[in-house]
Parts: sequence; structure tokens; C-alpha cells
Amino acid sequence: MQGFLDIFDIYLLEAVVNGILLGGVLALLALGLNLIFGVIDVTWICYAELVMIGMYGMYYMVQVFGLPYWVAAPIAIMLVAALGALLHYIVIEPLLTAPPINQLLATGGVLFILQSFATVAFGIDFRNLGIRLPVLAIGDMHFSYSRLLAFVAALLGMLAVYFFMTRTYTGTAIRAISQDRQIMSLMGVDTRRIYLITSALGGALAGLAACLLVLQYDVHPFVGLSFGPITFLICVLGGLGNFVGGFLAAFVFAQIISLGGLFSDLEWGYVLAFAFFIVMMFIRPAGLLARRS
Amino acid sequence: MNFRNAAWATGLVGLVALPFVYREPYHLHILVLILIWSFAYTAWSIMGRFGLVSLGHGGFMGVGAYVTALLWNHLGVSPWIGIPVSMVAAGMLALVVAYPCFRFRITGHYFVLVTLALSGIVLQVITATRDYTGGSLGYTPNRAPSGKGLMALQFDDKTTWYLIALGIWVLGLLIWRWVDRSMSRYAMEAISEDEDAAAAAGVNVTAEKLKITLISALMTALAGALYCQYQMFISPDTVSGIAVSLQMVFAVIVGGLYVSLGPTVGAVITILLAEVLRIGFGTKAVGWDNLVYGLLLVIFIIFLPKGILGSILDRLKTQPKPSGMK
Amino acid sequence: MLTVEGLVKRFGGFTAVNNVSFRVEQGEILGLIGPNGSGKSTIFNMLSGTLIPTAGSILFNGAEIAGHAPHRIINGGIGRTFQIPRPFHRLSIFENVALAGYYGQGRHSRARADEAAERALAMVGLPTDRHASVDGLGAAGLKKLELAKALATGPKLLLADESLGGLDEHEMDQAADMLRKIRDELGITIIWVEHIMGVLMRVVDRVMVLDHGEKISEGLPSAVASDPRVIEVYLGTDADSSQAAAAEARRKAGV
Amino acid sequence: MLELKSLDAGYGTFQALFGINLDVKAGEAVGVIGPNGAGKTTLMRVISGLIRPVRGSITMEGHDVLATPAHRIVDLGIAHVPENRRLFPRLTVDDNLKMGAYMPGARAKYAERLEFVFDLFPRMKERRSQMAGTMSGGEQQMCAIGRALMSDPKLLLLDEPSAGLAPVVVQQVFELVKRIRASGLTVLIVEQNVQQVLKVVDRAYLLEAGSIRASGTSEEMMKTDTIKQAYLGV
Amino acid sequence: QEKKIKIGVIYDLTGPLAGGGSELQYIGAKIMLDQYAKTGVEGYKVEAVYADAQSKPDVAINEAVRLIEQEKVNMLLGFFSSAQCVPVAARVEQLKNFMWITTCISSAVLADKNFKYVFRPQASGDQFGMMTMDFIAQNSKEKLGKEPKDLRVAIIHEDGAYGVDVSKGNEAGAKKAGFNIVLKEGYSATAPDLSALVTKLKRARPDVVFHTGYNPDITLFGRQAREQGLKFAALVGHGAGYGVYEKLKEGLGADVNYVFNTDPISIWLANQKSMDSKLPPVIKMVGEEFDKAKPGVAIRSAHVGMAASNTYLFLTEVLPRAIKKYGGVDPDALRKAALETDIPEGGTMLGFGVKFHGEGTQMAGQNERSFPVVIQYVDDKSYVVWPKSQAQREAVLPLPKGTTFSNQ
Ligand SMILES: Nc1ncnc2c1ncn2[C@@H]1O[C@H](COP(=O)(O)OP(=O)(O)OP(=O)(O)O)[C@@H](O)[C@H]1O
Ligand SMILES: Nc1ncnc2c1ncn2[C@@H]1O[C@H](COP(=O)(O)OP(=O)(O)OP(=O)(O)O)[C@@H](O)[C@H]1O
Ligand SMILES: [Mg+2]
Ligand SMILES: [Mg+2]
Repeated sequence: MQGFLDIFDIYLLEAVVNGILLGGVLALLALGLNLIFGVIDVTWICYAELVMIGMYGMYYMVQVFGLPYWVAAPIAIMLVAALGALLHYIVIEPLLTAPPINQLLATGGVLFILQSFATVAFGIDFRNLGIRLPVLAIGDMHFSYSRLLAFVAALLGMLAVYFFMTRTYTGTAIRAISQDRQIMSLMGVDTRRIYLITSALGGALAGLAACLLVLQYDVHPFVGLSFGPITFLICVLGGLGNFVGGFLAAFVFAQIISLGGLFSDLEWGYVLAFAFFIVMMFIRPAGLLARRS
Repeated sequence: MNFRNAAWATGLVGLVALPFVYREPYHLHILVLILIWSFAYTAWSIMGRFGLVSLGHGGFMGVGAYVTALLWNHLGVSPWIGIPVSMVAAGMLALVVAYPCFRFRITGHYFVLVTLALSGIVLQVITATRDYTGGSLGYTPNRAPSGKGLMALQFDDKTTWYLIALGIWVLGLLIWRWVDRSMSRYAMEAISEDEDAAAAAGVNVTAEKLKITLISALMTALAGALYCQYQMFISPDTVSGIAVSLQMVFAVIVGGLYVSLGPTVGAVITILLAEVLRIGFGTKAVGWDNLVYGLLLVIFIIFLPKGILGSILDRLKTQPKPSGMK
Repeated sequence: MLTVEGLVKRFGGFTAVNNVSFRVEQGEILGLIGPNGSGKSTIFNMLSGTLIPTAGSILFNGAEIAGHAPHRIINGGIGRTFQIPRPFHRLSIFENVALAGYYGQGRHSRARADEAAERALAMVGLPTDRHASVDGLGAAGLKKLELAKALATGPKLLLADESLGGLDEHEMDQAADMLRKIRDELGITIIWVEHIMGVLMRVVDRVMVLDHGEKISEGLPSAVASDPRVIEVYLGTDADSSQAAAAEARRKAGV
Repeated sequence: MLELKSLDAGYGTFQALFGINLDVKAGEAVGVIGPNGAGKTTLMRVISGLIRPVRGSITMEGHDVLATPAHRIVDLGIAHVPENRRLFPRLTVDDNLKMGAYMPGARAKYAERLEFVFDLFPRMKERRSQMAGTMSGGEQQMCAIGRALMSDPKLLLLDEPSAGLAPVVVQQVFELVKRIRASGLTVLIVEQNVQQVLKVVDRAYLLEAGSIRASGTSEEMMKTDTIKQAYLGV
Repeated sequence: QEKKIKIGVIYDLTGPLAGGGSELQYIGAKIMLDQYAKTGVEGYKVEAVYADAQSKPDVAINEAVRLIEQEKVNMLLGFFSSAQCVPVAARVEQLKNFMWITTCISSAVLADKNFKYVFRPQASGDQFGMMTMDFIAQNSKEKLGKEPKDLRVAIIHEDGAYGVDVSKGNEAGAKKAGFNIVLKEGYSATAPDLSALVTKLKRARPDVVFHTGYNPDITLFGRQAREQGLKFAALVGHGAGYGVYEKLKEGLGADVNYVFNTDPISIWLANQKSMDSKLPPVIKMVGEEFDKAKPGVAIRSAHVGMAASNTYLFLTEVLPRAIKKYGGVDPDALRKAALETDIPEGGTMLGFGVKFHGEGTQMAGQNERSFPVVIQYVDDKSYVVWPKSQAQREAVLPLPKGTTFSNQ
């Protein structure tokens, strides 16, 4: 009994809090993908690679060109936004009427391109911004400011996107576009423009994630592999296009990884998270927050 | 005997004869790999062509390869028994995941991601149980004592492997054709368009989907086991996981999803392309091979959305057929 | 042949079908009418197994079929059409129907399937050419295809959902004749959902009216057409359609 | 107001409309009737820019419609209620209506238009936050018409508004058409329900196999044998 | 016919391993091969064919087969990752070619395989693990003030071939030294989060953390350890990521001070006094060439020298003997020449001697005289602190008070 109670120590609390902070990071990553994949129903398998490019952008601006972080960040966001728009314009648009699997394949090709572009252009070295933010200590528990920052950004980003999507005309049009593309022009909507706006916005969110991730992670051409799959799972677990659900799902995933890692080996934490996803798909296929029909 | 069958027969005879006249070992090696992967890709396409886009096939392949090798190394079970066992294991895994999917109508994106999680799990489990599987260091089947090669399904001779791979590849095509000509194809086409309407035509939707999934998973596991026996080495990254699953999707779509030789063409093109680009660029222009590879993938898919073979056949079909051919 | 008792279907908090009971006799054509969203298609969906009833029983030839999988019910002899045609575009017209012939009859035989397909196509007047594409069919053709698919499953009971919607007058008459022919020649019992009263009333033996998921009226066409409640919620007071319907029903009753 | 001249249109290699000449004057209600597959829907689609014609011209109050990008045609005052309603099923009624007022010109008048639509269809006000896809067929039809009205159009194109609706609702829909007209809108309506539609329109065109077979006032049209012939395919 | 030896060289130039050190190894080997391509060896031209394994085992296999069967190379040289060495060694043995491994330290590559044609002059992974444990054990009482049995140690590692192998050596060494192992755990090098691991470490309160990993995960671990307030007396790394000081410094900043690293010695740190006198000029040459290839690197990585030294060893010892004594460069001649190598300590740039375990032994093909060294990074310089014979200064142990991780 004593042994059992032993697990309820300060470290458990720390793991829970760290899970929440990791959740912030994952939620931030899932935000843009949810917009693209969940709302306009376009598959960007290379989403995490856009984040990678953004991280390189930050690295070069801050480390190589010596720009202050706060100046570099908006530029990086715009850079990735432009990349997102470009991706849409060149790759997705010709495939809008093709089966989704073709989009998956084409953006998979882009994934290769971005990875090897990074290899060719930036080299295979691991790069690091070298900015170390202070640490927040409460008793024996310590928390990362950079994660706190990511958490806050994810929260604000989620709210901003949510209100944008529900309150504005453009947001409503973005939500409508996947439901009936042809009829949009009858509403006076220029579908190409909506797609470009959404792609740029999705890219900008990827850029935002990049700015905050670069504070915590090394950049290298393959950094996307750490985040890609799990981001997709989060979008689905939260319910496609459901921003609040996606936010929540990120935390659930992060908790499983964090607590699973605390009680067992780190690796089994991931097995658990994947298995949890599969089971949840059977129980709540429409997402965590969906009412059962 | 019509023209098509004659062409097939000649082609096949030519392929069987090939290793006896052409003996460049490295090229044979690549050919064997192409044949084994073609078989795996064909297996994937049997599901994929009906809209069941699975990213779990890396998992099935991993199970096929690892179960066979583990049984041989730890229990001394011959692959002749081990392979069927591994196929059954992969089949059961497929059923366990697919049955609820089909029952609860998990389709489209959701199905893709559930199966993606599955291959993620298989990869992680192989890595985490490294005391048995060697983890990411990979795993090597024990060498059979000399003279026991047949029993252990281990051959040093490339020609033997070539013929085995060729046989399996033909088997894959035959299964593809069998499915294509069966009523199951109609049923699956119907299901992929509209499950309710298919059910209203009397189709047992869940059972038909499971059947196709099972066939596909069994074939994939067989491919994994053979890959292991041929390479005498497997590692989580080469036979399991999301990357392998994606590789299957790429090859099949590039080749052509709806034609029997599409996956084969896809295998030939993707494998040769990767080899040629890597060797071509060599160490002079590091990283460029994948850049070009990705670029070509994107171009293929934008300009030949039905895959290379599929698009070529389409084009031939719209042209008037020369007379005398049927 | 069909006995439905206390059928209920809820979607979340919403009750689409509320405690509906009715019987269908061998060889009759029962008309099922009611306002949009009154639960007609939902009842069809439950009879054909597409939806699982929340409560109630469905006895078909004495056997309980409520909640059975659709393919079992189809094999057992209930065929259905969909309100909005749902053809399989990747199959030819013939293959569409042959599929239903193969799986729908329970016994999987290719020869029987082809034969059933040919018969069904001939019955509805579609070409039996094996390669004709579905995409060439207009609205009327698609409705016919729906019927042919249902017929190929060899039903004893046919559930026809709005077979006339979107058809022009000429084609409507053709379709109505076809339903009657199906009953008369093949001896298939039919439940028919339709909004075009002029045609429906001419063909059916009996009518049942739903409103908000509940049965509000049932009986001979003439009686139902003059039921004030039916007029209020469904037929409308001063329109041609109800007058035509009533006239049609009277004429029929008179015959 | 709207004028079509020798218009040819189709899908790919398939030609669906042959040399159509048609005009609608301000304040009029004009019907287009014809058997299945005659090309009625195609005609509506060409006017609202969903498909581009091969030949011919379309002018709306002197503006060249064909020179206008599809998504700007609404700005010319043309609103289209498409066949089968085509609502955004997973948007609420409110959001669907909002989409109708997407054009900057309409946004400014959003509140006013909304009131107008709710006035016309009180049912829509009750169902504001319901997902459009879950409403009954008649309700969806109202929503579709309401959505088109949100753009404050001068010309309303209605494609088979009564299809699949219960008789009582069909009556309501035709009532609606009358009321919409009364509010000063011009209406071009396609209907299968010939008897009914001829009662609400001033003039009608009979379309058959892609060509205009007959036209005239509704009284004239009611008499012509051409209609019978067209439908019977004689 | 022209006399020449054709050498197939395989390293990872792309993919995650490239940045993990494989590219540096490639540069080291290439410097040496280029040098001898100019002069030739005993009248034989030296021709190298390079290939990129792309950090993937299947590509490594394909390239090995291609080089042997297509390019008809006389031997293979190189290999960074053990996951590639294992299958390739088996292939080479089967094809009766010759393989000279410059890196791939996993014991599993050779253990119980009884290869005839595969040789590794390099120390093996468990030697790494054992060496560091030995180092700590010898210092436990004196510097950490604890009996070995009271010393709490944690072993963490990335779960790839390299990390697993070293950790096995760590574990064996710790058991031998009688340490109290409070945690041993692997994690994926691509894991996006290690905070759970850090929390577990905090709970386990180790005195010494033994870590094996690549750069991204080391950085992540270092940052999360700092952010979560992990404290210990020493952090001991084992090659790979810990061998690339530039990246460590970039990722960890000042926290990299006093970190230990176990690796074959960097040739620039090796004790040149006790070394064969013909070697220092070679070391200088390698340094100059490296600076040309990669200008502006503060501490030249041990990876470069490792490959350079091992390649040099082959070109100056094994190859001449094979040609002179056994009449050529066929695999059997190379093999016999390799087996006869007998170099005393100090005979290589890496400080150690060379003598291969012979056929029939458990580690056939492994250099029995190789050993890694423990170095410590102090103020952007690295010093060998162990073994005593190579040590340049006393180890700073435990972490001085006031440093981020210090538990003093
Ligand atoms: N899957 C579902 N989820 C939620 N509500 C549903 C579902 N299917 C049907 N409904 C609701 O149930 C009610 C009955 O629908 P049903 O389709 O049976 O009507 P109907 O009588 O066929 O109408 P119509 O004449 O317009 O075809 C409607 O209000 C509809 O919105
Ligand atoms: N998207 C399309 N692609 C190809 N052909 C089409 C398409 N839509 C309609 N057609 C064809 O164009 C012709 C005219 O169709 P249209 O929909 O305009 O007819 P309609 O008069 O509206 O018929 P209905 O009364 O059935 O709605 C038909 O032959 C039809 O098959
Ligand atoms: Mg209905
Ligand atoms: Mg139409």
C-alpha cells in the first residue's frame, strides 16, 4: 500500500505539469494542421517540414545575421506563410479534384524535397539558437519558460483562430469551402483566394510553432519526423476542424506520453499513446468532444 | 490464344530465363528486391484500389519478418512453418484493428490514421523489446548449418532467390487478377463509393472489407518474411513503421493503382530511380538525389494522376486500336 | 407479410420515428406519405437494416428482423431503393444490377446474378448492354436503375422511396405503371413513399400518413385524402395537388 | 434586364444548349420548363457563371456577364438557388445565410437583409443555430432561397424549388415566389411542376433537347400542344 | 594490367547519422585516402569509391553489394552505424570480400560471429561503457567521497544500436564496480520530449549520469534537465553527440563545462611524446587538411582522427604487408596481413596498439589493444583525464559549486 501511495509524490505532479506544457507545444503544432487538414480537408503530409524550414529561418536570422529574436519571429512567420501559399499554388491546386491519396503522395514528395533541400542548403549539422530562457522554480518543481511561452501562444492562437473562423466572413467561407467547393462562386467567393488565404494562414501557424520550437529543439533536416505523425493523430483525436478539441487532444496525448514515461519506459509511453488513439477512434470516431450519435 | 496471353507467356519465359543468361550479380540483387517489393506493393494495392488507404502495412510487413526470424532464432522453427505462422499473426493483427474499424464505419482520413498508429505501434514495440528483437540494431536470422539451407530457406545463390521472388511476384499478380475478376471487386468498388447502397444490394460490407484486408495483410507479411530471408537482416526501419507504409503508397500511386502491373511499375521506377539518382549523384552532390526524387514524385502525381502505367494505358485506350488485335 | 410494432428511432435527443405500428399484406401496394422530415425514409432505413431501431419489432413473414444487418435483410427478401439515387459510378449499369443479383439473393452464383440482372433491366426498360456507363443516365434513368437493383435482389417486399422525385410528367406516368407491373407480374409487395399525390393515389391500395414521426392516418386513398388532419399537415387546402389527389382517389374508389 | 443571345454551352465535348435566345425584363417572373435532361439546369448555371458557354453573349443590365469572373457575377445582382439546394450541410442556418451575404456590398446591409429573410421565413429564425444538413427538405429549400436573397439581388434564379417537397410545402414555395416577386425582384424559375409554375410566372420558355421550342405568356403556353409533345417525346 | 587496390568507402552523408558524426568520419578517411592516392602503396595505385548510406541500413546493404559486385572493389572501408555494420559484415563475409571498420563500435557487430574477413581496429561499445565506469570507480572514494556501493548511477541512452551497446557496457561495468544503478533507460533519439525521463532522474537522485546520445537529444536532455532542476555530481557522455563539441556548446551553452566524454582519443590530444615519432607529422597534416575542408571549427572532433588513424593504419600496415608478403590485395592476402599486425601501445595516432583477436575467438576481428579515453571539456578546451597513461590533467570532479547541475 505504502509502495502504491509512493507514486503520488511531487514528481508525479511535476510530470503532470510537464505533460501540460508539452501539450502546449503539441497543440501549437496541431493548430495550423487542423486548419488545413481538418477544415479545408487538404492533406499536408509535409506540415512538420514547413515547421522545420521555419526553424531554420529563425536560426539563420538570429544566429547568422544577428537579428533580435522578436524581429526575426515575424519574418519567419511570414516566410512560412508564403511557403504555405506556394505549396498550395503549385502542388495542391492542380490536385484539388483528385482523390485525397494523390494529395498525400504529392505533399509526400514535397516532404522529401524539403528534407533534402535543408540537407543541401543548410547541411546536416544540428543547429541551435543558443537562447536559454530562465527557469521557473516552485519548490522542487521546475518548469520551462520556453514551454510556458509555447503554451500561452497555443492558447492565444487557438482562441484567435477560433474567433476568426466563427466570427468573420472569411472564416465562415473557409469552413464552407470543403463542404461544397463548386457552389462557392454563387456566394461571390473567389475559391482560389480562400484557399490561398487558408494555406498562408496554415503556414503562418506552422511558422509560429517554428519560432517557439526553435527555443527548445535543435534544428536539423529530419526534425519533422519527431512531430509529423503525432500532429496528425492529434487533429483527428480532437475532431477534424475542431480547434478546442484539437487543443484538448494535444494535452491528452502529452499526458499519456508524460505519465506513461514516468511509470514505464519512455518508449512505452508512445505505444500507449498510439494504442489510446486507436481505441478512441472506435469509441469516439468524431473526436473527443463530439456528442455520441 | 490471343495476343495478350501470348505476350504474357513470352514475357514470363523471358523473365525465368533471365538469370541464366544475364549474370551481373548486383543487377540481379536489385531485381530480386524489386520483385519482392513489387509483391508487397501489389498486396497494398489490393486494398488501396478500393479506397482502403492503409498506412499500417509497414506493421504487417514487420510482423511477417520479425515473427519468422524470431521463431527461427529462438525456437529453431523452420521458416517453412514460421512464415505461415507469421502470416497468421499479421492476419490476426489486421483483423483486430480492421474489424472495429469496419464495424464502426471508420473510413477515409480516419482509417488512414488508425492504420498509421498501428504501424507506429509495431515499430515502437520492435524497438522497445530489444532484448529479443535487437531493437534498432536490427536482427539477423541465424545462419543455417551447411546443407540445411533449404530447410532454413536460406540460399547463397542469387538465381535461386530470383526464381523464388519471381514466383511470388507472379503469385501476387494472379491474386490481383483473381480479385479483379471476382464479384468481390464489384462489391468493393460499390463499398468504396457508398457503403449503405452496397449493403442495400445485399453486400455484407464488413465481411467483404475484412476479406480484402486479410488477403492484403497476409501477402504483405509474406513479403516481409521473404525480404528477411533474402537480406538475412531486418531492422525496424527497413521493414516496419510509417516510412515503409508511405513507401508502399508512393510506389503504387506512381505506378498506377488500378492496373495489375501498376505496383510493379511503381516498384521498378521508385527503386531504380532511387538507385540511379543515388549512384548518379554519388557523394559529389550529397542530398540532391532525394531532392530530385521528391521533385519527380510531385511532377508525376500532378501530370500523371492515374500513375505512370495507368495514364499510359488510358492514352492507348483512347487511341483507335489497330485492326487485327483483340 | 410485414408486421411492425411500436417502432421508434431517436437521433440523439430527437425522435424521428415515434411508436409506429402497421401491417402490410401480401401483394398490396401501400402508399406512405407525410411532410418532409416526418420519418418516412427513416422507417425504410430501419426496415432495410440501414438503421437500427431504438425500440420496436419488425416481423417479416413471421421472423423478427429488427436490428439485423442490411445484407441479411436483403437476402431475406426485402429490397429497397434510395430517395436520392445512389448508383455505383465505377461499375457499368449492368454490373450495378448484377452485383445486387449476386449478393442480394444470398446464394452467390454468377450465372444467376447475370440472369437476374437481365430480367430486372428488361423490367424497368434499361439497356442490358454490359458496358453501358452509369454516367449516361439522366434523372429518370437513375431512378430506373435504383428499381432494377432492388428487383435483382429478388425481393418479396419492395421499399420504393420517392421513385418519381424530379421526373417530368411523362416519365412519372411510366414509373407508376412500372410499379404496378412489378406487383402484378412479379407478385412483389410494395411500400411506396411519394410526394406526387396525383400519381401515387392512382396506384396504391392503401395509404399511411406520418407526421413528426407518428402515424396520423391510415386507410383507403379516398378516405385519407379527405382526412382534415392530412389536408392540414400535408396536402394543403387550396392547391391543385390535393384536389387532384382527392379527385384521383375518388375516381379510383368509384371504379 | 437579362439578355441571352445565341448561346451554346455544354460539358466537355457534350453540347447541352444550342443557340439559346432569352430575355427577362425587370420586374418580370419568367419560367423555363421542359422534360428531364432538356438543359434547364445548364441554362441556369451558365447565367450564374458556374459553367462558361462556348458561344453567345449574356448581358445583365448592360453589363457583359461573360466578361465578369464567376465570383463577381453576384455583384451584378444575380443570385442562384441551385438544383438540390446545395446548402453547406455542416454550417448552421446562420452561417449559411452569412455566406449569402459574403460580397462586400451585401455585408454592409447584413442586418437589414437578415431581417427581410426572417420575415419571409420565420421558420429560419427558429432554426438559426441548427446545422443546415439536418433540416427537413422544405426547410432546406427555404434556407437556400434565403441564402440567395441575402445578397440583395435584382434577379433570382430558382432551379426546381419544389422538387421532393410535400404538397403543402410546394404550395408554400409557390406562395413564396409570388411574395418575392411582390417585393420587386425579378425571377427566372425552372420547374417540372408545369401547371403550378405557369400560375406564378408572366411568361415561359419551353426548352427541349437544348433548344427553345416555344415561348409566350403563361396563358399561351398553357394552351400549346407543343408542351404535350415535348414531354411525350413525339 | 595496372596494379591497384580499389577501396569502397561507405559513410552516411545524409540523414540523421550524417550530422551525428558520420560525415566527420568520412572527411577523416578521405583525407588519408587522398593522401595515398597521390603516392600509391608499394607500387599499387589506391583508388577509393565513395558511397552515401543515407543513414539507412538497407541503403548501406545495397551500396555494399553494389561496390563489391558491380564496382568490383577489393575491400570495404568505413561505416559509422552499427545497424549498418551488422548486415554488411554478414554480406561481406558471405561474398568473401574484406571489410575494415573504422567506427561502428557495437560489440554485436563481431561478437560470436567468428568472421574471417572483417576487422575493427576500433574499441568496442562495451569497452566504452566499461572504461567510463572504471574511471568513476577509481575516483569514487577520493573525489566523490562515497564507497562504490553507495554511489548512485543512472544510465540513459538513445535506443539505437550505438546507445544500447554502450549502455550494456555501462551496466556491466557498473555491476563490476559494485555501483548502485538507480535508473537505466533508453529513449528514441527523435522523441519530442524527455521531461518524463528527467523527472525520473530527479526522483532517482543519481550521483553520476552516464549518457549516450546524438546531438538533438543531448541538447533536449540538457535543456530539460536544466529547466527541471536536475542535479548531479558528474555527467559522462560516450562519443557520438558528446564528441561534437561545437554542437554541444551551441545547445548547452556554459552547461557544457566539465562534461566528460568517452571516445577514442582525439588525435590532436593524444600524448605525442609516447607516440611513434613518425606519427605527429601525419596528425599535423590531417589537421591542416581538415581545416581546409571545414574551416573555423574550435575543437576538432575526435571523429575525424578516428577515421583518419584507422585508415592510416590500414594503408601503412596491412596493405603493404599484404602486397609484399602475400602477393596482392585479394581478401585472403589482406586478411593474413591484418592478422599479423602487432603494434604496441603508442603505435597509432589514437594512442593504442593493434593486435586482432584471431579466428575462433569470441571477438574475432576485434583489436584487443584498443581503448578509448575519457576527456573532459573545460573552458572550451578538452583534456584527457583517463586512463592515467594518457591523462593531461586531473579530472574536475564533482561539478564545482555554482555550476548549473551541481549537487554540491
Ligand atoms: N442520421 C440522422 N441524424 C440526425 N437526424 C436525422 C438523421 N436521419 C434523419 N434525421 C432526421 O429525422 C427526421 C426524419 O427524416 P426522414 O429522412 O425519415 O424524413 P422523410 O419523411 O423521408 O422526409 P422527406 O420527405 O423530406 O424525404 C428528419 O428531421 C431528419 O432531419
Ligand atoms: N456535369 C455534367 N457533365 C456532363 N453532362 C452533364 C452534366 N450535367 C448535365 N449534363 C447533361 O446535360 C444535359 C442537360 O442537363 P440539365 O441538367 O441541364 O437538364 P435539366 O433540364 O435540368 O434536367 P432535369 O429536369 O433532370 O433537372 C443532360 O443530357 C445531362 O445528362
Ligand atoms: Mg425521405
Ligand atoms: Mg435540372
